[in-house]
Amino acid sequence: MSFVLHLPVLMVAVPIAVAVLISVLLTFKRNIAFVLSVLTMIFCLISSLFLMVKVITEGSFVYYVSDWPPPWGIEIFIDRLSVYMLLLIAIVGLISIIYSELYIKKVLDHQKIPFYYMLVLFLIGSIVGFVISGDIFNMFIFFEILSLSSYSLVAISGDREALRAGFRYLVMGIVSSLFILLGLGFIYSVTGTLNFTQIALRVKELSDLTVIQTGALLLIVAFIIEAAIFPLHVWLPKAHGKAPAPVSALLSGLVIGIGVFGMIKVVYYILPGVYPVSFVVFFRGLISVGIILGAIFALFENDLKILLAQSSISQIGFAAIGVFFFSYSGLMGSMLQLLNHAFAKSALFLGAGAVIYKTGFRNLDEMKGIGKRMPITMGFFAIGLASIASIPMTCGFVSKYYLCLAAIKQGLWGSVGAILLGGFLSLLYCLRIISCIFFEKPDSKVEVKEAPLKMLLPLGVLAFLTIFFGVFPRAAFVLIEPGVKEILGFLR
Amino acid sequence: MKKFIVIVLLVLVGLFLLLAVSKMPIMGDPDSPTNAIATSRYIAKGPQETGCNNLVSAIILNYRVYDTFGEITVIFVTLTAALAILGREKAGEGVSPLKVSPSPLVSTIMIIYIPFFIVFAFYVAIHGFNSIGGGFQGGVILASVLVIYALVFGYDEAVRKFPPKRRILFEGLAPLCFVVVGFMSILAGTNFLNLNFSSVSHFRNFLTLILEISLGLTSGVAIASLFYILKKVERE
Amino acid sequence: MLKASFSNLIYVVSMILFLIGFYAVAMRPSLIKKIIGINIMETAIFLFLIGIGNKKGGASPLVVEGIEKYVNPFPQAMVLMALVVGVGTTALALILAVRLFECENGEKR
Amino acid sequence: MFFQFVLLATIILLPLFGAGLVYWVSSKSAMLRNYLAASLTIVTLILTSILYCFSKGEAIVVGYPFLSFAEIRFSINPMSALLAFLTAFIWTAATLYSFTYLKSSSNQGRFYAFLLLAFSANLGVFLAGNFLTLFIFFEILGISAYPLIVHNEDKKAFKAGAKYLVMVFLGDIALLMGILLYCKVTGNIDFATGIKGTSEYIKFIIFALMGIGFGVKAGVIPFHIWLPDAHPVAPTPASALLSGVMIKVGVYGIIRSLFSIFGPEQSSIVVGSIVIWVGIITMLVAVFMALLQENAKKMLAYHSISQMGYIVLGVGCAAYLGVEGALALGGSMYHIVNHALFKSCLFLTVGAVYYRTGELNMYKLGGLVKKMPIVAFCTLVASLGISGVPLFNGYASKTLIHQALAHLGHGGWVGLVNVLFIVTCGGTIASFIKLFTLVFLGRAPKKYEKVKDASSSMLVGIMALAIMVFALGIFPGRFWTFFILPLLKHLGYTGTALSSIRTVNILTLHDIQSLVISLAVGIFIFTVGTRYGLFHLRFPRWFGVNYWFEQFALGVYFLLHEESHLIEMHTSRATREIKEMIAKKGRSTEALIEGESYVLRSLIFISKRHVKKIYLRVETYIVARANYIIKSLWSGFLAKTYRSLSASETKKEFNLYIEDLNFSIFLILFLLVLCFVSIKLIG
Repeated sequence: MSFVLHLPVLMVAVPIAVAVLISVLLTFKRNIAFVLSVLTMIFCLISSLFLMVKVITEGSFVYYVSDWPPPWGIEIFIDRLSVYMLLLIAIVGLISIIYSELYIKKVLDHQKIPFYYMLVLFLIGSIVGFVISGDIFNMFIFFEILSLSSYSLVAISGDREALRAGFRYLVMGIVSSLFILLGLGFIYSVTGTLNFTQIALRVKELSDLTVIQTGALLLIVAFIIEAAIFPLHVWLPKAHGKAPAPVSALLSGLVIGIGVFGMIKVVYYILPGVYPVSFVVFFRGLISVGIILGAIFALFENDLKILLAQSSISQIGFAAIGVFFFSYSGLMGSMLQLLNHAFAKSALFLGAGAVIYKTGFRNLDEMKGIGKRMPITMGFFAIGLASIASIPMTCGFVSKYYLCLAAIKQGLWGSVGAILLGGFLSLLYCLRIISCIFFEKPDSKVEVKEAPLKMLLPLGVLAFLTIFFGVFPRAAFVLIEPGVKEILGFLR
Repeated sequence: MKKFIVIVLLVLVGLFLLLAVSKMPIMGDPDSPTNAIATSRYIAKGPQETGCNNLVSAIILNYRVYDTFGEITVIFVTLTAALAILGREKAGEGVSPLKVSPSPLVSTIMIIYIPFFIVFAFYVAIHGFNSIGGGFQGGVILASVLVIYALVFGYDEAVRKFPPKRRILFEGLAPLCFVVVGFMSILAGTNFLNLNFSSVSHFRNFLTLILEISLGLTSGVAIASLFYILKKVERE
Repeated sequence: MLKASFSNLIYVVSMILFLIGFYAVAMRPSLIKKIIGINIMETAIFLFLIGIGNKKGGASPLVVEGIEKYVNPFPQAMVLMALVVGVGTTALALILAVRLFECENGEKR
Repeated sequence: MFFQFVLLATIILLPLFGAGLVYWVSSKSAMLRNYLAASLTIVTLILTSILYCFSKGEAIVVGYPFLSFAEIRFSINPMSALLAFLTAFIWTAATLYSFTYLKSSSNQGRFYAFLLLAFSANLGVFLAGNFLTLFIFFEILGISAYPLIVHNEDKKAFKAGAKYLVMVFLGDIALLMGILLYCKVTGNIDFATGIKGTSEYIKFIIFALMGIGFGVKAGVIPFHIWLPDAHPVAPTPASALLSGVMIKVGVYGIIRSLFSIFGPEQSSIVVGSIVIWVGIITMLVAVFMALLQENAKKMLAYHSISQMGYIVLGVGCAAYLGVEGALALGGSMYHIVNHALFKSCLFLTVGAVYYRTGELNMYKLGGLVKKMPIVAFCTLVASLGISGVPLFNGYASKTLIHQALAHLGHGGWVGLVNVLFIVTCGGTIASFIKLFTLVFLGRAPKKYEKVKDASSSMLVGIMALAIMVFALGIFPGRFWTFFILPLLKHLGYTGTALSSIRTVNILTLHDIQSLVISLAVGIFIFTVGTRYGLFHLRFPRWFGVNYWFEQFALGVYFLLHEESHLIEMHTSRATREIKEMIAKKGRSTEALIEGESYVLRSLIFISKRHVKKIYLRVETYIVARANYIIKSLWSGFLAKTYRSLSASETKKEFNLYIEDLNFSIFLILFLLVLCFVSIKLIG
């Protein structure tokens, strides 16, 4: 089983290498990009499954890249939560790549297609690198790759709106990565190391926390931008709405979730317990406002994809608020919400993409009664909506249940109100979409048929997973329950 | 009004940052945590463990070579993004020869100097082991050569001399080299990207050299490619 | 605070530089100037990092016989890598800005 | 144990997967779909009757692990088995009925699929073994009823459906909150017989939250507003199920939560009296509203609310009396069963009339007794049932609840409750005399010459229910001993409390007396009402709860929506109404009746036309003023913030884009400062 130890780092290296390989092979063969990326993602999926077995049986482990021990070399830190994230990444990545084939052919020029796959592979590789990294500077490097590939994926179609969205995302993203660099400088200056565990050890010996707090704050603000939490969500609606559908699925399902995971890393792994109460309260308030406002924005939006993007703001707020409860239930809810958002929101974007692929409709007004024309596609779409609206027997319900329970257990009534109101508003906008899609009488006389199987299958898998984890959430608990308990141990 | 608000906010941020700065250890203090840790290994054992007298090279090519791998990927991602958004430049299409032909003095000097520049670039790249220099620095010199060539002899001429097909291999060289070395180290039974996996110490130096050169080539050619691609837009 | 700041003058300067860059990003209407502002911020951080690695009387981290005291090489390596990353981000920003400029102008015609 | 688990799983999963199957089949063949739906419900009915055999002794609990501290748990006990059987029975009848009724309707596949889904969820609620499971199935039930309500897909249906869902979602939030608090207090979410060791205050809050959640579903006033809209617009089989079974889920939940929080021993007089008053107000107001309706289905919907009031009243008595309250609770449970039977039967008969004549307005029907004798007979049976006439089932349960009222004491408010109870009974009787005479007696209009009796598949459903109404009326004692007593035992009543009510005499002199009084009251109301046209009275809009809910929703909408065309809409509507009012001097017509929101109009109209005019003027003025203020606020500060925050579509210019970009950077800066401030505030 010793090869399993190398798998995390190979999950970073292989997608990147394959992407580079595609560019080299491009001169000989143009169509190879899709096949190679699917194979890579299958490799990632299989290795994350191996890793899952490994961490379940033997617990978390560290891996020294280049065999240099922590303060000098780079450490990779693989615990249950990161393996959990890896699984999500592999599944959603594989699904969106499979889905991309037809969609991208229709949306992009054929010269851009191989570059699209390359960028997606870079994105996947860098997300993996970011998640498993145990060193802040390494995290910064992968964060950069991640952001650069997301900016360019947003802007890839080259039309004006996409470019504007991409540029805005880029400016905010660069500022956020500079914050990481600055914060890392502060942390490095007082601890002398960039390794997570070592920093956590050194911080306990420090008498004055000002510098560390400044560093932590800069890191958190950077991840707030990346996770699109209110009020720094401004880049998100356009960026996710204007990108090609599979890209929106990846960005909305994974990348902003990765922002929250980055926050978890800062708050629990790197600098546990340096945050004053006022700061935590402030953050909870901020996120609560974001939850409600995002849902309200979504309620009055007409463009389906932008609506979904607006709802991402609200949904990612749910994931983020659990981080700042500092309790078992809160973190469980947060992790489950990441899962819910990865599957359900990806399914939604892919479903919206299927409609765009078949009809070119983007606005909700045009889609009246489309559920009657393409019932299976829209049925899967509805399952995604159900999960976003936290209807029982989908994983959205489980996550919000945990979050609410955590808030009630600590007596944080403001957060409870925000979560419940956010849930209610999500129900309302989901209802609006559903009643428009399924119950209104279709306007247009255009004959619309079911999406092709290659798009339907990925959607179906996501919908199935959403339901599966709603009915058997224990399947996810195998990884996250011990993982959450482990990182709560860091606080002490 | 807006200006005023932004300035006030910036001043506030600045005050908080200055507060943090004032609590930081005094600069240049030999006992500060950063220096203490660095001294204990990088400076004390660096040359023996990595074979590089240049400690910066030792860090980026051995202790933290994984970061360097990520970082060369950044360059490649940028290039990919440029290609995806702007498209590869095409030689000879819609050629408009330079409006002002280069002065013979400049062109002659350039023709004489360019080989030396290239040699210098490789020198800097290779010599990064033991003295000032390194792969990136060499790469930047290489890129500047390519850029100057385009500026002096015209864009089309440059693209004809260094066509995209030939550049592609160089652009992808470094990431592939890193991954191959990584695989080799895994196959040899050590961790990913361990350059010390062989007991023969020269082999380690050889690998470092290869990585250094590939870094130089890739960064140089990729930056030049970026320049060409941006230049293409300007022409259109 | 003032005294401590004075002894860490380079840090203070780099912070001010950082804020200047920030101002450019926040207020300048030109996209290119925004990108320049980003670069100023980057440079400020590099200065900051190099300052952290400084050691009084230390030689540059190039091992030569007879010298015992070297500055910390790690921030320098970090800056080197961040520099290259900065090149990448700047390039991408320029690419997007150029394309955006094209689009906006194309619309006007 | 394993057998029970399989049985339960089959009962709940069979309709669930059947729903998907039916949807799939419906695109292939309508015939096959109908057979499939029928056979699925019948098989489930048989399985639930098998289930009942296991429910005699201790509750059997099966489940599978779901969350880290709770499982999805089902329990087989007398209460849940009885209600599950009832559900399956009525569902079967309604499904059989709907084959003919929906023959020419579109989207039948969806209807049957969601009918089965709701069936599964309903069974799940009744068989749930803890609050989490209860909540899960409760919410699925609430959502799966939506497609049934909006089945016709017209504007009215959408409006009713939206109102229904909003109310149900709000209720769900309250319920979830209550359940989570329960979880916090007790540490688990199992049903219990009373929480121990917490203050009354917290217990009351938990019960209030849960009560609101379940009360919305049960249609308890003031959360009933969705019900009179939603039940009439649904297709008849669906409204029969909505009224007959689905709102029972709410009452079941109230009983469950009451007994889990307080239990029979720790009953609270305060809670009891609140519940009693809620029940009595519900039954009285709803019966009053029912009398004023012209639409037969709407009248039945109001009667459903009123009958829920009876049940809630019984539950309140049980809470008030504590250990002694077994009789009241038994009466309530009995009434749940009875109401399910006769109300479904009534909806189905009215639906049959509608199917043949295409008319729901009672005043336009008449003389159908000769054309549709069997339907008329069944309507009569069910009407007698709901009116509480001996030999029909309603009598027994109403009498039990009335007897329980007597245990509360005498004089004071109890006397008032007693009087109100009898008045309500009278109102119910009057209302059903009205229904029967208007629809079936009298002279038939000419266009209904060729009306035939309902088709056989409809009649099967109707008659099955009518027979049950009759059967339960003849053998109330058997039913009491076999079904209700084990149930009470399960809920935590112990030996002494139970032994005293082993046999109950429901034909005492006192009961007959009150029956006669209420009959007299009913006949009096009916005669006076028809003579003086009191049934056509309408109240002003602000009189109803609905109006305030709507105003609140509109206000929120104003606040949030930038382009409020609604202001113009609202003002123009008011002026139009004034014009209409002046134009028409006579009685109110259908044009003005839109639910209870346009209420009491005619009353004022008869007395003082000017008052009405001034009222509308003032209202228009105030609304316009308020809207103007809101709008000016909005278009100034709020709209700007909203637009810049939500990256709205209106900004096209590049300069504005740059402004947005600058704004986003400014936000980063702003947040940074806030964070720094917050971090330095204390620590």
